Amino acid sequence: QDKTLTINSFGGAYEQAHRTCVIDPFEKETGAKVQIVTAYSADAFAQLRAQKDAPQFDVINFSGGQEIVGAAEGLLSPIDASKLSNAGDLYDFAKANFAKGEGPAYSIAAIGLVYDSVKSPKAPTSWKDLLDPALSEHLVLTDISNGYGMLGFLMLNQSEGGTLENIQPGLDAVSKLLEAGAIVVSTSPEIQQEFAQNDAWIAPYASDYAYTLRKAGLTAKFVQGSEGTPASFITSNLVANRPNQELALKFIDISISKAAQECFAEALRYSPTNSKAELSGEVAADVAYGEEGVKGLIRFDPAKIEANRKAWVEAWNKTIAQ
Amino acid sequence: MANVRLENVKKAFGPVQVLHGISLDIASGEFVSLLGASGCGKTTLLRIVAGLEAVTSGKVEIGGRDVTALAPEKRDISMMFQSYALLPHLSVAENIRFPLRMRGIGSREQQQDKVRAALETVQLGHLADRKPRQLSGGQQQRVALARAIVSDPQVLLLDEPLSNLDARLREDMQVELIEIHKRLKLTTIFVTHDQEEALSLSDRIVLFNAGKVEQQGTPADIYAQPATEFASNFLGSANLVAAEIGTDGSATLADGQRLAVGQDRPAGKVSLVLRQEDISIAPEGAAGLKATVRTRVFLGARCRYILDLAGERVQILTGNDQTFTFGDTVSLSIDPARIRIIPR
Amino acid sequence: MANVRLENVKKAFGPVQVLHGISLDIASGEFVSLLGASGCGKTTLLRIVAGLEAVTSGKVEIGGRDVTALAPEKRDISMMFQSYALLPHLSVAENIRFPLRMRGIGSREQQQDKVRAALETVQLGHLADRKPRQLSGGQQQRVALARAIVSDPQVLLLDEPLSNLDARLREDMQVELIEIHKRLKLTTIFVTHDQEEALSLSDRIVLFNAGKVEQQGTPADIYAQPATEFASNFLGSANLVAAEIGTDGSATLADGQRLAVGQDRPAGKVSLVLRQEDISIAPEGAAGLKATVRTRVFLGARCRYILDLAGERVQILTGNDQTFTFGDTVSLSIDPARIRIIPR
Amino acid sequence: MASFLIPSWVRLAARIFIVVTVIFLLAPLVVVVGVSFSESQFIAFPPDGLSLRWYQTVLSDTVYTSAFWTSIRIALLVTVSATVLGGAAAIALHRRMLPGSAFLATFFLSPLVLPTIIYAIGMLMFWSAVFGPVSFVTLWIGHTVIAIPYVVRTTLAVLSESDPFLEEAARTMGAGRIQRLLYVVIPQGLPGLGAGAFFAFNISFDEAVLSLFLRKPGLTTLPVQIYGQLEFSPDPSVAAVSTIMIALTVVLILVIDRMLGLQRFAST
Amino acid sequence: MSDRTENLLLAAPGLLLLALAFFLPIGQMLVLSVDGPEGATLAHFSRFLGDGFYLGVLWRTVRLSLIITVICALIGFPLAYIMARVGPRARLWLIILVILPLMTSVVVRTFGWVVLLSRNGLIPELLRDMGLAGRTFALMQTETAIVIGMVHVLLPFMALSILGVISRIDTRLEEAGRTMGCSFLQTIRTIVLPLSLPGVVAGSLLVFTLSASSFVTPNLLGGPRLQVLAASIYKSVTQTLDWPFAAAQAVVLFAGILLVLIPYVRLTASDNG
Ligand SMILES: Nc1ncnc2c1ncn2[C@@H]1O[C@H](COP(=O)(O)OP(=O)(O)OP(=O)(O)O)[C@@H](O)[C@H]1O
Ligand SMILES: Nc1ncnc2c1ncn2[C@@H]1O[C@H](COP(=O)(O)OP(=O)(O)OP(=O)(O)O)[C@@H](O)[C@H]1O
Ligand SMILES: [Mg+2]
Ligand SMILES: [Mg+2]
Repeated sequence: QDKTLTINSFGGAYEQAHRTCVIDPFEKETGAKVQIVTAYSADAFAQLRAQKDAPQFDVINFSGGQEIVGAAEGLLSPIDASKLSNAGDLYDFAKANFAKGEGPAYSIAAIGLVYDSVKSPKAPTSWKDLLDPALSEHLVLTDISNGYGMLGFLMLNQSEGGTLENIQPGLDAVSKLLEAGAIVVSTSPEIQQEFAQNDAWIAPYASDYAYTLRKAGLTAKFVQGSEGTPASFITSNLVANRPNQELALKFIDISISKAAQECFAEALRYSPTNSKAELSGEVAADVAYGEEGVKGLIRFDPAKIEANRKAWVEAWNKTIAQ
Repeated sequence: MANVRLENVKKAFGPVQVLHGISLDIASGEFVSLLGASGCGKTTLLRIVAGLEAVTSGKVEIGGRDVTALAPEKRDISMMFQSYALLPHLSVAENIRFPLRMRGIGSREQQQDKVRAALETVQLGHLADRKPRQLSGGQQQRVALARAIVSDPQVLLLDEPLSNLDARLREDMQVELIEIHKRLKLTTIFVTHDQEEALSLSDRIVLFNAGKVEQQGTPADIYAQPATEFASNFLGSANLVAAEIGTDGSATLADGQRLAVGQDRPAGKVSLVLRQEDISIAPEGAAGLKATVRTRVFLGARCRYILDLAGERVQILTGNDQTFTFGDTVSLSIDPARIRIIPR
Repeated sequence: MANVRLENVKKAFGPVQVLHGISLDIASGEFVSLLGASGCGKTTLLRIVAGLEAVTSGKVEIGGRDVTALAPEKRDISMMFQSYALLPHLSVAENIRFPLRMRGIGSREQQQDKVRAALETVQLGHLADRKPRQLSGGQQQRVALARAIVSDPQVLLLDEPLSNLDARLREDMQVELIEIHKRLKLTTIFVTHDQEEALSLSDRIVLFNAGKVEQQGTPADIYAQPATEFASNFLGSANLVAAEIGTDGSATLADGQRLAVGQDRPAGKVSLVLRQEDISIAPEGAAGLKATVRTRVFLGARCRYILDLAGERVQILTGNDQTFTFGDTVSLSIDPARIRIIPR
Repeated sequence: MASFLIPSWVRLAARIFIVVTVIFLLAPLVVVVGVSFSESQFIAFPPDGLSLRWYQTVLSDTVYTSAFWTSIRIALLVTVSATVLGGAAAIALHRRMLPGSAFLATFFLSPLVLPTIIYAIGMLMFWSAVFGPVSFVTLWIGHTVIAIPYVVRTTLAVLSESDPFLEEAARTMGAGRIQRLLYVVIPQGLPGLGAGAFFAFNISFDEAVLSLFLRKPGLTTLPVQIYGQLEFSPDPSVAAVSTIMIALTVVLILVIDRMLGLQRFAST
Repeated sequence: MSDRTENLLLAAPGLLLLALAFFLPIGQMLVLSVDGPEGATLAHFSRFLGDGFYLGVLWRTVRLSLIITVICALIGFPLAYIMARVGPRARLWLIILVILPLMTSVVVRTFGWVVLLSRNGLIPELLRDMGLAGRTFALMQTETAIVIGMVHVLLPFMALSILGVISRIDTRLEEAGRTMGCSFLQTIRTIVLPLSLPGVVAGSLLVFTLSASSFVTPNLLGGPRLQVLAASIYKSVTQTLDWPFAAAQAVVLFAGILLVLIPYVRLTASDNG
C-alpha cells in the first residue's frame, strides 16, 4: 500500500510547528511520508470541494468551521473514536461530531485583545474598551470573512448586548467605530503591518498572533476580555474517498496526542484540547489551560454560524461599505 | 518557358467593375507590354496572372495548365510590385536572395553568386548590406527589379519597373531586360506608362482602356494603325481637327483652308486625326496650312509647339532646327497618307 | 512667395556622405528642376528644404529667414513625397483636405471647394471617398499631388510627382502644374528623372551629380552647353568617340575616316562628344562618315539606331522617315559646331 | 528624425514625463529592495538596520529554490505553447479569411474576462471529474489558456499595421505557406509576438490563483510560495526573493542583449 | 490546401484548447449560477440585481476599471511613443524599466504600495509635511490607492501593446504631416494616434478586462470596505462557500464587461481598415 499522506498546513511558523510536533513523530512511527500543501482552510476547502471526484488530501485541517459544511456535503468521513488511541483524553467538546464526519479539534486559538503594550495609553481589559474614543483611531478590526474576525465580531456583538439571533448591536458598534476612524483589514499580515508601521494600538484577534507579533520584535501583548474569550477550533479531518484512511487516522491520532499538543502550545501558544497536556508556567500564561481554563472559553455554536454566515457576511459588508 | 492565356477574365472589387472580360494569348518567350491610362486595370491583371487576386469569372492558363485556382507560389512566376514590397527586415542582398531561398534554387554559394550578379545588373553592388529603408527611391526600385529577375522564372511580371529611374539608367536597364529576356526566353509581361519604352522593348503591345483590351499588335502596327480614336489619341497624342470633306475628296477647315487627305471618304462633317509628330512646320510662305504659334515648349532634342489652327488648338512635335516664337505665323504640312479621318 | 537659399549644405547619414556642400539660390516664384542620377541626393535635398532632415553643416534660408533649425510646419512649404505618404486612415478627400485643416485655411465649405477643385485638377473627382489602399498606383500619386498643391504654400517641393502616370495624363498634369505655378507664383522645386519634363517645365535646371551641383542654368543653356562630360552625357545621352586631332584641325577616327570639328583644338588624342540627336543619318553614298547598322529600335515617333562607327558603338536618335536594317551601311553627318571635344 | 522636428518644450516635457513615470514604476520596487535588506522581522520602510539575513534565509531554503524552478519550468513551457497557439491564431484572424473573424477575436479574449478564481475552480472540478488528480500538465494547460489572449491581442494589433503586399510578394517569389509564416509574417509580427511572449511568461510566472487551486505536493510555484509566506508569516524574505528576481531579470536582459543584440530586435 | 484551410489549421489548435480547456470547465462552473435547491432558478441573479449593495460593487468595478484604463492609456501612449522614437540604447533601458515591475510578484509589489500609501507611509507623510493633508490622512483603503496600484500593475501591458504598433508606423507619414502644417502635437493627434489605434484598443482591452477581473491588488489596497466584484466573487467562493452566487456574480461581471467592450470594439474596428 502507498505509504504517503497528503495533508494541508497553514504555512510559516505554523507549518514548522506542525512538522516538529506531528509530522516528524508520525513519519518516525509509521515509516510513511507526509506531503504538505500549504493552504488556509478556506482555500483548502474550496480545493477539496472542487476535487470531490478525485481528492488529493488524506487529512485536511480547518480553522474556520469548514468541517461542518464539508461533513454535511459528504466530503469528510465519519471517524470511529475507537480507532483513535488518544480520543479518550480529549475534552468532550473536541470530539463532539465524529459521527457526522467532523474531525477532532486538536488546538484552540483564543480570541482576545491584542494591543501594543508601549504605545497604547492603557491596557485594555474588556471588549467594551474597544469602544473607547481614545483608541478608535488606532483600532484595527478584522473582516468577518476571516475566521478570527468572525469570532471577534460575535464577541463584540455579545458585549454590546447582541446574540447569535441578533447581530445588529454588533454592527451598530462597528459602524460607530469606523466613523471614529477605526480601520478594517482582512488578513493577518495586514494587522502586523498596521502595528509595525501605522500606529495601530489595539485589535481583537487571536492569542497565537500576539505571540507571532512579539516574536517579530513588536511590543504586542494579548489579554482575554473580561466578558469572555471566544475559541477558534482547529480540527483535523478525515477525507472521504481516499485509499489509505487507516494511515490518515493514525495521523489524526498523533495530532491529538498529549505530546503533540504540548509541543504546539510551546511553539505557537495554542491551547491544547488534550486534557493530559502539561504546560510550563510561561506557556500556560499565554493560553487557556486546563479543565477550568478551557471551560472559560466561549464557543459560539458553529452550526449556527455556518447557517447564518452568508447573511451575516452580507450584512457586515453593507455595514462597512464606504 | 510557358505561354499565358487569359480567357474572358472579369474582376470586380465589390461594386467596382475593374476588368470587363479580358482575353489574351501570350506565347512562350514573348515580351508583351501592357499600356493604358492610370487606373485602367493593368496592375489588377498582373495580380490575376500572379494568382494574388481571384478572378470574378474567367480562366487563367500558364503553360497550358489551368491555374485559375492555383496558389501564386506554385506558378513559377516572379512579380515586381509597383510599390516594390521589399521586406523591411532583410538587407538588400537578403531580399534578392529570398526567391532563391524560397524556391531552393542552388546551393548557398550559387545563390550568393546569383545575387551578386543581379546586383551588378542593377548597378547596386555597393549597397548589398543596406536595409531597404536606407535607400533612395530609385535604388529601392532597382532592388525590387533585381529580386524579380534573379530567379529566372517561367513568367516574369513587371509592374512599372523603371518609373523612378533617370533616363540613363533607364536605358541601361532596358538593355539589361532585353538581354535577360533574349538569353532566358522568359515570357515577360511588362506594365509601363512610357510609350517609347513599350514600343522599343516589346514583341507585342496590349493597349488597355478602362478594363478592356482596346487593341493589340506589334509596336509598329499598333503605332501606325491605331484602330480606334482612343488608340490613336493615347499612343500618338493626336490632334483632332474639325473639317468637312468636300465632293472633291479634300477637306475644308473651319476657316476655309483646305488640305488634301489620303483616304477616300464620302462628303460630310468629319474629324481629322493629325498626329503631332507627323506635322512638319516651316516659316510662313511655304506651302501648307497657316497657323499661329501660341507656345513653344523646349524639350531638349525636340520641341513642342502649341498652335492655333483654324481656331483650334493643335500640338506638334518637331526637331530643334528652326525656332518660332509667340505670334509667328507658320505653315504646316502633313503627308495626306498619314491623316486619319473619323466621322463626327 | 519666398526665395530659397542653401549655403554649403552638407549631409551625412552616419558614415555615408550624401550631400557634399550644396549652395543654391532659388528666386521667389522660380520653377527649378533637380535632375540627377538615382541615389545622387535629390530627395535628401528636398527633405532638408522641407525641414525633415537636419543638415550636417550649412544653412537654409526661406524668404530671407534662416530656417535651418525651424520645424517643417512653420516653413509654409508643401512637399509631395516620392513614396506618396498618403494617410491610410483617411479617405482621398480627407487626405487632400488635411493640409487645409492643419493650417486652418478657410471655412469648412471653402476647404471642401478647394479639395473638389484639386481633385478635378488631377482628374480624380469620382474617387473622393475611397481609401488610399483602394487606388491604383497612378491614382495614389495624383492624390499625393493634389494634396501638395491644394494649400498654395510659398514653396512647393515635388519629388518625382508624375513618375507613375501615362504620357497623356502626364502632359495634362504638366500643364496644370505650369498653370498653377504661373497663377500663384509659387516657388517650386521639382525633382524628376525625366529630362524632357525638366527641360520643358523649368525656369532653371540644377544638375546633380553624387551630392554636388554639377551645373545649373536655363533649360536651353544647360542643354546646349553642358559644362562637363557628366552633364553632356547625362542630358544628351552623348556618344564618346575616340579620335585624334590633326594639325589641320580636323579629327581622324580610329579607322582613318576624317571629319571636321568646329572647335579649335591643339593636335592630340581626344574624345569627340556626339549627341545622339545631333547626328543625322542618310543612305550610303551621301557625304559623311560611314557606319554599319547594328540595331534599330522603334520608338514610335522616333527611332534609335545603334551603329558601329570605326569599331565603336554609337547611338543616334532620328525621325522615322527612312528605315535601315541590320547590316546596312549608312552615312552619318553632324554639324561641326555641335561637336564637343574633350581631351583623352 | 531631425532634432528640430520635436520642439524643445516637448523634449523637456518628455524627459519629465519619463522621469515621473520611471519613479512611479520603480517606487514600490524600491520599497521591496529596501525592505529586503532590513534587519527586522517585519516589513517596514525605510528599513531599520541593514543585513543580508533574509537573503541567507531565502537562498538556503529549498522551498524557494524548488518553487522557483517549478515556476520557471512552467513559465517557459507556457511561453512556448501560448506564443505558438496564440500567434498562429492571431495570424489566421489577421488574414480575415475565416468566417466571423471579429467574433473569434473576442472569443480569444474571454479567458481574461472572468476572475481567475472562477476558472480555477471550474478547471479543478472538470479535471478531477475527467482525468482525476491534477498534475504539472493541468497547470501548464491552465496557464496557457489564460496567457493566450495576450499573445493574440498584441500580435493582432501589430500585424494590422504591416504592409499587406509583403506576404503577396513572398508568394510570387515561391514562398510556400510555412516559409511565408517563417520569413515574412512572423518577422512582421515580431514586436507583437515578442510582447505577447513576454506577457505569457510573466502571466504564468506571476500567476497565483490558478496555481493555488491546481497545486499538489511538489507542485508549488513561486507566487504561491510568496503568497503563502505573506499570508502566514510575512517577513522580508519575500522582499529578498523579489529583489533577486529583479536582479536576475536585469542581468538576463543585458546578457541576452550582449549576445543577440536585443536593441536591434527592439528597434524593428 | 486552400488558404482558408491553412487559416483554419492555424486557428484550430488555439480554438480547440480554449473550447476544451476553458469553455468546458467554465461552462460547468457557470451553470451553477442557475442552480437552486429545486432545479433551475434565477434567484442568485435577482439577489444580486435586486440589491443596491451589489449593484454598487458592480458599478465601482466598472467605474474603477474605466478610470484605470483611461489613465493607463494616457500614460501608456506617450510612453510607448517615446520608447519607439528614442535611440535603441535608451529604448532598451526603457523597456527594462517597464517590464521590471512585471518580474516582481504582484502581491509583493502591492505590499510595496501598502507601505508607501498607509498612514505612516512615505507619501501621506510627505503630503502631511507639506500641509496638504490631515493628521490621520492615509491613502490606503481609498479608491485612489486601488487606481494607483492597478495602474502600476497594468501600465506595462498598455505600453507594450502600443509600442508594437507604433514601431510599425511609417515615420514618413509623420513627416508628411509636418510638411502639411501639423505641429508636433497635431501630428501625434491626427496621424500617430489614429494609426496606433489597434495597439490602444488591444491595450485597453487587456487593461480593462484585467482590472475588472483582478482581485489581489484592489483587495489589498482598497481593503474590505471598498469591495470590487472579483473580491466579492472570491469571498463567495472561499469564505461563504456560496458557489452558485459566485457563478452568478461572474456571469454578471462577464456580461458587464461585454456590455462595455462590444460597443468599444465596434467603434474602433471600423476605423481599422
Ligand atoms: N538612412 C540612410 N542611411 C544611409 N544612406 C542613405 C540613407 N538614406 C538615403 N541614403 C543614401 O543617400 C543617397 C541619396 O538618397 P536620396 O534619396 O536623396 O536619392 P535621390 O537622389 O532621391 O535618388 P532617387 O532618384 O533614386 O530617388 C542614396 O545613395 C541613398 O542610398
Ligand atoms: N480595393 C479596391 N477597391 C475598389 N477599387 C479598386 C481597388 N483596387 C483597385 N481598384 C480600382 O481598380 C482600378 C484598376 O486598378 P489598377 O491598380 O489595376 O490600375 P493600374 O492600371 O495599375 O493603374 P496605374 O497605372 O495607376 O497603376 C482603379 O480604378 C482602382 O481605383
Ligand atoms: Mg498599377
Ligand atoms: Mg528620391
